[in-house]
Amino acid sequence: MKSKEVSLDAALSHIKDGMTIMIGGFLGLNEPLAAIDRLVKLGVKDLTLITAVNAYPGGGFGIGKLIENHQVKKYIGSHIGTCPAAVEQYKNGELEVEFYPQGTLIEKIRAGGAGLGGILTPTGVGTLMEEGKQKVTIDGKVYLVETALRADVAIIRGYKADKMGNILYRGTPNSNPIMALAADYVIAEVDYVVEPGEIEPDRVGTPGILVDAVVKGYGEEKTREIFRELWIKNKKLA
Amino acid sequence: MKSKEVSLDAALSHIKDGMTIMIGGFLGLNEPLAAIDRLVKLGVKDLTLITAVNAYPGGGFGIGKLIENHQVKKYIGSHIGTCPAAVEQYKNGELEVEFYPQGTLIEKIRAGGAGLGGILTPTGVGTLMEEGKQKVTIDGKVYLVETALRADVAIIRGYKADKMGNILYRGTPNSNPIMALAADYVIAEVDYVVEPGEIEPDRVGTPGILVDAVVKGYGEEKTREIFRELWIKNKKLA
Amino acid sequence: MDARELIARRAAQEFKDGYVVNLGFGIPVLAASYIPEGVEVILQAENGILNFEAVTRLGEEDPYIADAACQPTRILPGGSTFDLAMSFAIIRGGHVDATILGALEVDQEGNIANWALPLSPGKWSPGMGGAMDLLVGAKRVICTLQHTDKKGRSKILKKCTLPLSAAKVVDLIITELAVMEVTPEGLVLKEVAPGVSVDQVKAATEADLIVKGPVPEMRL
Amino acid sequence: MDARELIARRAAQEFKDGYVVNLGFGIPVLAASYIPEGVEVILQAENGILNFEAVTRLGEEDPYIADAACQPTRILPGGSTFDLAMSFAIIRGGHVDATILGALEVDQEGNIANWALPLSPGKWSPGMGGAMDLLVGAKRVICTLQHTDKKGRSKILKKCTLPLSAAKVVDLIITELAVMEVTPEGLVLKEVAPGVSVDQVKAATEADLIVKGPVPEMRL
Repeated sequence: MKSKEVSLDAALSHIKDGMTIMIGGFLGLNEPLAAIDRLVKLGVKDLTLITAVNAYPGGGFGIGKLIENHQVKKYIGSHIGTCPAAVEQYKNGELEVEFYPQGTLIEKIRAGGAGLGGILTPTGVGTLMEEGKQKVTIDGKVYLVETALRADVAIIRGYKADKMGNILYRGTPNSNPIMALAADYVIAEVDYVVEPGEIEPDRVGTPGILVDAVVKGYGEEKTREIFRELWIKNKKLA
Repeated sequence: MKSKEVSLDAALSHIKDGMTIMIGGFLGLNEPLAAIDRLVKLGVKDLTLITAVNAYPGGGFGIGKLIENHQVKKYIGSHIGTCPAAVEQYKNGELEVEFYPQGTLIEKIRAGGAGLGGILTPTGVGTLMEEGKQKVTIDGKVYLVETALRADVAIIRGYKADKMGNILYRGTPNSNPIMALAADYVIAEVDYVVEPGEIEPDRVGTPGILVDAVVKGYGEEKTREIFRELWIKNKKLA
Repeated sequence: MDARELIARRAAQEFKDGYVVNLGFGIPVLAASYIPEGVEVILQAENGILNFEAVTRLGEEDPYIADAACQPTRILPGGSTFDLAMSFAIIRGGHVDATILGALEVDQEGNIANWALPLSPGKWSPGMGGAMDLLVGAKRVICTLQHTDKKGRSKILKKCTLPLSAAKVVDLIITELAVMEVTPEGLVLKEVAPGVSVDQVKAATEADLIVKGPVPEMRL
Repeated sequence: MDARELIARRAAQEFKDGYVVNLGFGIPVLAASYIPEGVEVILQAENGILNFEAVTRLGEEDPYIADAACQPTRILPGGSTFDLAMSFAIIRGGHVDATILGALEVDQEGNIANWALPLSPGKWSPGMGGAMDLLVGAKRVICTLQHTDKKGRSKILKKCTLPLSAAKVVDLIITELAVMEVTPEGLVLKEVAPGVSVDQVKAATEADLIVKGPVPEMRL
């Protein structure tokens, strides 16, 4: 079995200008920070970016950097308020924004990965979310048809991966396990790469068959430093 | 925090004649065998039973006993061929059967637990599964509307539970984690009951808030004996 | 006691023992500080945790665990983490007993607007995050907000003017002046804040307020 | 070599290195015994496992792990277990490279019937299990079956007569007489079994068979 571990640049070479990419993480946490920093250096542009929520409050961190660096043409997510650059670019017309309720968004992505056409949700009925959408009535109750969403590339963040691409998550895995199903090419950034068999079958959060490339990120020690610094700066830890 | 551990009879007293119940497991494996055996003794009847597949091939085991004991009025699942009593009762009109493709069934249950009205699936288009169902077309492709499914009571099988109801699964958890979301009253049969905090947060497969009652099943040792005997009898082990 | 504390203290009275609750940022989170003695609640955060508390001391943080505001967080015994699909299955599926959320506007039909302020024509910000799902899925929706905006205009309206987050979902409204319940007949004034008269509440409220007999003072 | 072994051996030639495959019961499972040297495949079973093998020795079984037929099963290094929703997300979502399934009937348009035999009027048995999702979701659908039924009637038809499992999904049909490919033009005869002539295949087949030039012997 050929190892799926590759260099960050080899993996990111699959991302081209104009592509749609999903990035896992939640306000920076369990986000593939090394891959994002490298993407900023590489400068691929005109991206459609799909994330559950936007950048760590205030920006300047994780996916916020991609937007600040003007690499994103369109953003699909549930919230932009934490990223001043996103709000500014949306206002001035540089950035297109498509909002979905977070629970709808994750189901759209799940549907995309699971071969479903979409889901029927009560969320958003009676709101602007209805615009341009089909509705289905079941037992007298109205639901919105929310269609499946996929990406060209997904970059997810795990804790450990084995060389067959099996991923073990740690803490709050948020959107990562769902996005792993929903892209044509899936890059998993992890802190540790281990041999097949070292992750217990019960602990695999994303089966290796879904992952195309495993890359080492900043590792656990640096991750601890990064968040300690971030949280001290933002007065969350004393 | 009050412990959710109760006796099997106290938990099963929530199941009344005529109710719809879901039972986790796959052809007997990770099925709540102790609860099923007790239900057979208790004799509640006219049940609508929802399972992913039917009994261990040949019957006489797990959910097969409920059908053989004529306690099931209607069966909802993907297959009955492994249970001779189910086929016979369906043929002679005693048992009503509603078939869904297994992947559709599990999504219907998931939708029921997740507050969705249903899902849109390509599975079954162009087959008898279309009968009586709404269809939705997205980008020219036709999908069946498969509506949400819930039960009055679900009986699931885990390996360990803590007293707050958090469940750790072992091996192939099959339908159990999905059914845990989709019933008004959820009974978890497990081999071990432990204190809160003894199951790592990362290992919880079903959060305790979804579980109403934790009951001890036959335990690990007896489970090993039961399957050894079953597999020897069926010439699977030598 | 300032308005925020008053609202948070009153909101905390809505917690019942064993409740699973999801709290919005600001006043709702503050309410957790005033949970009555003998009442234990389980906090749910939409990024995928149950049963947690904030970590504030350096060295105790875990860079793989945070709450929905990405604040350092500790899982309590009996807590769990899970992915976003599971988190919103819990939220939308009716497995959260109550949510307390802030609002920009709320109206007498139980409509609520809390995701969209006009940014430029046809553009709204900041987005709804998980609020729309919480509003539709939680068994009980409690809305906490200041009664009026900075210019003194009522935020308790006959009809919301901003884009809705959800239609007809609010059960209870708590402000620094009053507690109001959305009922099939309309908005019922249930309690007034200490030192506030029914007439003062009425004067500060654009919505039609139903007053049934004497109105008791706010429970705190 | 009997018909079953012949079909299984030919089906095994369809495995490619690294393929994720789901095998139906009977001949398809048998095909796993004939995987060519140098080819590694990852087995997926719909009850929720990837990368496993059968356990046959007493004492090595685990009563919490089985395959989709509830046979004792061992997870191989790099394998994993997961719930049914994930399993069918993998199946329906196009993450399985190939499925090999048996059939009652198959036709020249790629329709397949493999779930329903008439039990009594309007009633069918045994049910589809996971087959309908596999047929719709797997990237490549290979159908293995005996060419004719016990009465000698062709199971390779112009049009299926039994209830379909899925419409227009079959890519390749392998029988003890021939290998046939479903193409936009129709059913193309690709290979004939050793010692079998094109005319013999045609005679045993109700479907219209397209023959393009000389037909090579079955690769085994």
